[in-house]
Amino acid sequence: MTKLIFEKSEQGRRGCLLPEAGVPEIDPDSAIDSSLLNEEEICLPETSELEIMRHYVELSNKNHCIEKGFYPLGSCTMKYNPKVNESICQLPRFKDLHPYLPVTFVQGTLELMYELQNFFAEITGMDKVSLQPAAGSHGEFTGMLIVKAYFKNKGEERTKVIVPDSAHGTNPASAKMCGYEILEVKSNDKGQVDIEKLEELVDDKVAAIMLTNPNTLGIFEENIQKIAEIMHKAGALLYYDGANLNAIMGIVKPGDMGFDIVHINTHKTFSTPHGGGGPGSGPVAVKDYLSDFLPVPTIDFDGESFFLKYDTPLTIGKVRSFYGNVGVLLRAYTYVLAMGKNGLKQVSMDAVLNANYLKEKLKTKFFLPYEGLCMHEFVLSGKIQKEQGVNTLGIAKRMMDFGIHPPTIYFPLIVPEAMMIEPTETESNEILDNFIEIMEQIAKEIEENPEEVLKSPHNTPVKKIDEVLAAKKPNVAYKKQ
Amino acid sequence: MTKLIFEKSEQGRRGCLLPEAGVPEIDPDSAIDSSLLNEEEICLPETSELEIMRHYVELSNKNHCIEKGFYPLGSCTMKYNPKVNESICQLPRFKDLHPYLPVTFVQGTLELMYELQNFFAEITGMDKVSLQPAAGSHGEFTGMLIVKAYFKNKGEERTKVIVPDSAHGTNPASAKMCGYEILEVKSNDKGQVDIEKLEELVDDKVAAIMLTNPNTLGIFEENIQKIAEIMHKAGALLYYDGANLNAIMGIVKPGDMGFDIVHINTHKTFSTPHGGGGPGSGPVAVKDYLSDFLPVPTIDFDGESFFLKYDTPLTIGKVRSFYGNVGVLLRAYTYVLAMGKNGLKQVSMDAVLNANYLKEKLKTKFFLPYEGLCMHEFVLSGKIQKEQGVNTLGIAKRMMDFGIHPPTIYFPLIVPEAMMIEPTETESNEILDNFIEIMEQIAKEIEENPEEVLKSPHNTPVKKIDEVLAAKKPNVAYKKQ
Amino acid sequence: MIYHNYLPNTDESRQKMLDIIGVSSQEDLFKNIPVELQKNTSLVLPESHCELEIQNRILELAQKNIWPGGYVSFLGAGCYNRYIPSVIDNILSRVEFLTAYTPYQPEISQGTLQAIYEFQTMICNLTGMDVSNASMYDGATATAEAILMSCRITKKNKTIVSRALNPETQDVIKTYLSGPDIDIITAPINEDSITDINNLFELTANKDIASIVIQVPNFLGNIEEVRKIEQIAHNAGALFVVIIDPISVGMIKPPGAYGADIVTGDGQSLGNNMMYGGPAFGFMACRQKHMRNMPGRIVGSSLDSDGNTAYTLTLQTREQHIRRDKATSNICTNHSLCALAGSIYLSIIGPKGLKEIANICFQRAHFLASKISEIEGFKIPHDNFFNEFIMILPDNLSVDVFNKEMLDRKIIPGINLNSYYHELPGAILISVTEKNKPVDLYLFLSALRELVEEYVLN
Amino acid sequence: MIYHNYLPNTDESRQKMLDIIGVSSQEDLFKNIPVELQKNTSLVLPESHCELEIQNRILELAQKNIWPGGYVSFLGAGCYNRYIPSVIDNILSRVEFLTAYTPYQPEISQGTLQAIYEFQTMICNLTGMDVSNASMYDGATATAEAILMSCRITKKNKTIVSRALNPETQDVIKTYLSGPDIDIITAPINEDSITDINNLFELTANKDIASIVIQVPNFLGNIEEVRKIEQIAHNAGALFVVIIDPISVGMIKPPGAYGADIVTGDGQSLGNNMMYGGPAFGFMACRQKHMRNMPGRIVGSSLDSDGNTAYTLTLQTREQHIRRDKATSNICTNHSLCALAGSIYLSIIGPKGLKEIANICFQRAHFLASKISEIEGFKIPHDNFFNEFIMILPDNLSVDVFNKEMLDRKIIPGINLNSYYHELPGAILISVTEKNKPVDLYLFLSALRELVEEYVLN
Ligand SMILES: Cc1ncc(COP(=O)(O)O)c(C=O)c1O
Ligand SMILES: Cc1ncc(COP(=O)(O)O)c(C=O)c1O
Repeated sequence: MTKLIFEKSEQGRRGCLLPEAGVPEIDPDSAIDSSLLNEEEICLPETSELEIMRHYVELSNKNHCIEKGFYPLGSCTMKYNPKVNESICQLPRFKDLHPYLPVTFVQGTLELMYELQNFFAEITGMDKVSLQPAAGSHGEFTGMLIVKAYFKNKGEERTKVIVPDSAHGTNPASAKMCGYEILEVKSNDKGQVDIEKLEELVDDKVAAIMLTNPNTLGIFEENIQKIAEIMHKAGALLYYDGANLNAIMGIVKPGDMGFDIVHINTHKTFSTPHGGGGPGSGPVAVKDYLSDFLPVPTIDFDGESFFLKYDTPLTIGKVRSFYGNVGVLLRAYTYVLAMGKNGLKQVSMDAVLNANYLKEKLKTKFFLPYEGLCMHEFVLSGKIQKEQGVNTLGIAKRMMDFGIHPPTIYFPLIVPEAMMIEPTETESNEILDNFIEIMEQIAKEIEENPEEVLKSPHNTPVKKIDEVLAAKKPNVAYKKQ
Repeated sequence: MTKLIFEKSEQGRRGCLLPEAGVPEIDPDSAIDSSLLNEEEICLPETSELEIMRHYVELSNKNHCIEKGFYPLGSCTMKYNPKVNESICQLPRFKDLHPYLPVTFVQGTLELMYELQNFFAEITGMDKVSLQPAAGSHGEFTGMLIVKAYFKNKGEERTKVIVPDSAHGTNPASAKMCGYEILEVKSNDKGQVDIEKLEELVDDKVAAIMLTNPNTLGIFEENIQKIAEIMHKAGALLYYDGANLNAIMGIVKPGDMGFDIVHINTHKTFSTPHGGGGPGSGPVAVKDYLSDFLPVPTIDFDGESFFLKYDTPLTIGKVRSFYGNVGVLLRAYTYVLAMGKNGLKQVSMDAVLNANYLKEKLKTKFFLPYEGLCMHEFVLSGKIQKEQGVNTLGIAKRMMDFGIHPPTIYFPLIVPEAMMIEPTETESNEILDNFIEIMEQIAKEIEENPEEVLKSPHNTPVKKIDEVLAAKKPNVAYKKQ
Repeated sequence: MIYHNYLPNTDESRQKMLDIIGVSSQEDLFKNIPVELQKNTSLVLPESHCELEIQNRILELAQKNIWPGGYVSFLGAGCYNRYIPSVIDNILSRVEFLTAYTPYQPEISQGTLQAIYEFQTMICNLTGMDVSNASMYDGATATAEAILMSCRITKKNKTIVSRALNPETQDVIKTYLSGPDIDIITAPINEDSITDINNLFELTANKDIASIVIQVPNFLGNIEEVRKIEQIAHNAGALFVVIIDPISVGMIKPPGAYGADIVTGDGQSLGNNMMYGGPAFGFMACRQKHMRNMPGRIVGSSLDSDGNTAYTLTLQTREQHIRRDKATSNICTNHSLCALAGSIYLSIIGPKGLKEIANICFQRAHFLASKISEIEGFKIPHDNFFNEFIMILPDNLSVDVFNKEMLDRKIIPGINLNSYYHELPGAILISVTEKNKPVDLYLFLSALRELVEEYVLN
Repeated sequence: MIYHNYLPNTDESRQKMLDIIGVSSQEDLFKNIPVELQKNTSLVLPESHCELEIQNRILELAQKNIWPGGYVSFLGAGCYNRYIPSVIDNILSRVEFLTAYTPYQPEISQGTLQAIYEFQTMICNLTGMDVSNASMYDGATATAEAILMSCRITKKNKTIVSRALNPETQDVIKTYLSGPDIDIITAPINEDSITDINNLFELTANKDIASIVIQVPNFLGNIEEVRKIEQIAHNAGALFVVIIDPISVGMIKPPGAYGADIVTGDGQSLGNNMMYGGPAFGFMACRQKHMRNMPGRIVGSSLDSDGNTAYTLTLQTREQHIRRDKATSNICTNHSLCALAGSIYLSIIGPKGLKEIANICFQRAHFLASKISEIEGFKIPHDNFFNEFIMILPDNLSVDVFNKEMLDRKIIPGINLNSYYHELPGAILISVTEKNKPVDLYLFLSALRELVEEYVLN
């Protein structure tokens, strides 16, 4: 157990020193209402620099991370995050730039962003890109605002958005943030959108459908062209959640499938580090006819130099401060360079290969609800094991004892006891085989002695955590005794 | 157990790619004797970048380090290594400089080195400094070569060097490298140089005495002035091993004690990281009358700009390539700035305070061979515990189970079962009290159940290692089966 | 096939897996995808660059940016050039923090979880609130979400936003509120460049306002009449939402002390590089009673099965992955690593450091302002500011000429306020931080004096 | 008293400890030191700088250095501008490697120990030797120590050193051998700028030579007649000591293949920054039979009490802390972290990468040389080189003028060889690495052509 940094505090200790103001000083109350001046000290830790280092080193050692072991967290694309991406962000010529510098001072950064817009347009098969959104969900929100602005401009009143029952929670939540009512479309027995059900839902009040393809089951929506036809015929748009883009780069483009808007998760597909929960970035790409609605500014080029283009009358406005998570975008840029056109295709091919291999091997011990080729991930059900006494949560906890991060569990919601496994292309065959062995061993342990398995995890920094207690008696900030 | 990186190799895998030559290529044998061309591949690992990261992250986690816990390794001054020192070394304007650049291109680096020479001269009370030596021992070697050159220039043939029996092994070894015969002078019952014995040894064949003060027992040589008088009267010089400089900064200067040559261990006193065994640096400072013998080049200033001074006719020559471990010196420089004149004095005062506190507390359970105030470190003997069945090695191994790095053990040689404890000034009182508790607990465990203690360590990445086997059947490189 | 340092598969391993799967080529893995969609596959993108080539390309681009070390800058306006302790970089580069996902599995994520719990505590202490979430994208989106939250809580759908909010924040609010169709009323500013109280009072007459949103110090650098605004808000049954510069809390009371209900802000100042505007992080904190209306992730303390303290994501029924369209927000991935930088920063700075930094900024800014006001033609209209202030150029010195002259002198002056505030011609927003050394101030002053010589006195 | 971020003691903790010790002030702790020595205590040094002030000062100094990214450089001569994979920095900044001491306690140092064991293996494979130590300060000191070792082994005290060794290495050898009074005989070079075999043969006539030392490629870039020299050495009962550029092994056989007894070299090329000349590391490897005569630390594989493989420092009876003046060397702290950089580098580069890098250097260097030789007035005297070569300036273009003209064009040419080799007037040593892109070569060539226009043809 690591004490809180507050508990390590000792009055008077300094974590850093600061210079003198170095100018003649005035009394703050000569400028600021004295009743607003803060006489007291804010309660913050008082520690030495060494203590701070020790604290965070100790904390860090309690985390799993990609460099510690396999991380097959489905839908999250936990691929290797190359270290060259990190080094470039250390250059003062990138990191110390203020966003309001004259554009002539930052042509390098703008050129990079401009190129990256084009890379993303090409990969997704779209025409124009905004790099602004800060995450996938933020991209969805931006995209759905574009949908809204598009129909408003057309003078159509459309109030509903369709999402499949297998969709990620952010899809309905994002559409809702834009004021849409959500209609859920059921999946058929192949794990794909049920076309008949979809046709029933579609009318002239439907603004869009939000899909990810391959979907969250790791299955390619084979009827995507039909879906596009249905939606477009009804005057509605198709939104592509790019969380699963890692499956199809250089293979098929969302733009060709009929999507009108796409967001990209650079922190999944383009190897930018997830940082324990961000920052990521969620660029949005659209077809030409939607480009007038993109947030401002976009990065543009006038033949001589790069500039911030604000002149977009129909824009939805700004979705965040400044121009995007530039530090994240730098990393995505170097990743695209590193892989190049053929490399990106190989990424998808290897991601899909690794997933299918694991699926073939694991389906003998675990229930596979949807047969057939998968894409970059697949979903198993722990229902056999649940009958034997260990549910999917129990399997997940046991996996930790082997130094493996569990897959995404209980998602998508349509598979009971779901385990969503995404190996990614950056894992070697040795790692996959090791994982298979571990999974087989766990299956065997469950057959033989389920109670023992339920005591897991054993080798983790803390044991199983009481989540109910946490929610019932919320303690969300430390209060000094 | 971590497999060797060689064992993780898989033919064809790449850890990086490289560009094309990009020029018309010729056949190497058109230039180079074809019988010398290497047809085969050198046996090196073939791994992916992720695998390499995982390998070294895993290895790193098997190390103790300052940021993981207390590191009271006597004589090594394992103080906190500030992180600002590391960042400055990342600046391209420092790290990417070739040593043969015109000096006008590198005035910043030269100015820094010049200032640092002056800082070291001031702190040691000497006149001129060479930053070249790469480590403490290298500094000793350089210093003793200066001694040799000095007497050669004077036309005196002196063949012997005196070192105390408490001296560090590098002292006699360095003198020997310079062709000197070593005379050992005994310590008296106060743990200090026995003056009478010294007088017996001194004659006109003695070139120098090598001392560290405080000595390796952590005791200040009270008769240092007398010693200097004896040596100087005999025409010999005094060499100061700066390993223990952390005890006396701003308190007393080696130059004032009568020393003629001093080396500094920046990786001890000046907070440069030890890196698991270097690189450090061992600048040498001398009195004016020895400055003509310093290695070339030194950094000099002509009133307008800084330059590399080679024009030193009596120089001992070069002791390494180029000008010194510049990367290490940058860190030492920022450390001196960080502490400043008063801070350095406080460093020594706190280092000595922490050591005396520990000594007072620990002497109740462990035998303290030399009573009285210590300086920045002190030496205990495990002889009580040895009689109870656990020798000092056993105590050391047990300490590891508490996350503490053991002190330096079995050194100095004149204390049986020695434990040389140096807390440094960067440790807090909580850490010291925690250490005291642990030591008391270990003492108690030894009283009660010595056999159990001998089974330690338990919580370490590997258990006690068979060192005899390692030396008997040396296996010092992996050979592919 | 392709060998690449990011792809450990070899031709052998690929073949082995294809055999097990029972297909004959990697292309066959995609046979469920309609063939006509796979026609346009080849990507028009650069060829694969090895790391050395990437380094070369990046160097090429870097050379097209300035070296900021060669300039003295007075740009602020929501993004600040501040001291960043080196410890932060060392910790953030540890892969254990860098490449972990959101801490869904608490047993192997205690590092991130405890760090967030500590972060939440620090934000509570900085804002004077009871509850903080784990971070938002930035200050602007945090504020927009705070308004949405205020509408949920009060069940009203109008908000009053001061015109003295950062214009970027105002823009983002507008965008965010366009979705659920919430009305934004912009409260005007008075001649002191603070929110006009009288006007505000009138705007709330109908008591249909969900929230009043102000910024302290406001975008123009000045301190608002927070207590009066608090009264107006609460009398009208509206929530009082305050946006702060966290550094200012070293001098100015936290909003909890003057009745704020929700506090937001941008954390870039807390240990994050400017990085041309992102990423940094937004924070949001509120009173206990509003906790379940908060957007975003929250970490709570609990116990593990051995009875030891352990941390976990909690109150997740607010969130999209559970509640889908009924969630308090769509936010999922937030800005955790930047928030970690913030935590480390605040641990290093500590209570005394925060006061000292605030004082340095305040003193240097006021010194500079007072010296500028002594220069003929330049005006400093207000002195009720913390570390940013308005400077009015002499009549015969246009903003464009001024900027050009200053840039020529390697000085980057503040932004032109006139493009946001038509009533402030010739107004420049000058920001002073602890990075502006006294000599930088003198450099700025002597540049102004030169311009006076050239443009005013002649 | 003093509060400082590197000093956790507070006034309270200091007082508490003083009370326990039983003295009344910190000054009293020093009462064993004669008072007259404590008079001159106050240090004439800068005041304490906080981190921000340090950053400012460092920026000031940095601005007095060039930004190397703005130049194309052909400097080599023992220190090389090479590709450094980013992984290295991330690993080296991990405090577990950075701030550990020498691995005296193996149970809690397995990270460093295994890394060194792997390093030793890589060096053995690169050199074709059986045993490597854990590293030396640099290539020059490693070579000097190799000569001392050769004297211990052969019990002779003369060594022959080729004049084509790096002059810095020659200087260091001279210094090192001045201690134990070992004679150095310098073997001359011939008109091909390689060691003169005939002369060497004569020098060994007396068979009193401990070692012959050559460098491959030699300092002038050329490949020595290694097999002939090996025969001369061994016929004379001398050890054959070879200094290599580790990168060259991607093209040229390791010295183990042509009979070397001891191999040394500098590891800067392997993942270490130039850093104005240090630190990098030296390596030394030898045949099994000479193992116990090696200087420096060696790590061996062993077993722990559970029977698992574990690593530890071994063969320590060679070392100073055990053998004191009878040790094989005085070396203690070596250059472990730089050697770790070398290990990581070699792991990343791998066998294929090493070949590729060597080939890039070779091809680009030869291309450049052949193009230079087409330019009127410039001469390339030899082509028996790997990646560094001699270029002779036209008669009417002095080295000084040449340098100035090139620097004006942002090109940093090679070093002036004439200051070391009087027989080579107008000779410049040009080094080409993988960092010299083809466009850099063209830049260099067009600069030469401009100079021809200006200085030769006119
Ligand atoms: C399918 C899917 N959509 C959307 C998201 C949301 O992306 P972000 O977390 O970047 O907001 C995720 C993230 O897990 C996802 O898996
Ligand atoms: C007293 C003393 N002298 C000399 C040295 C040698 O210094 P270095 O290891 O830097 O060569 C040491 C190192 O431990 C030491 O403690």
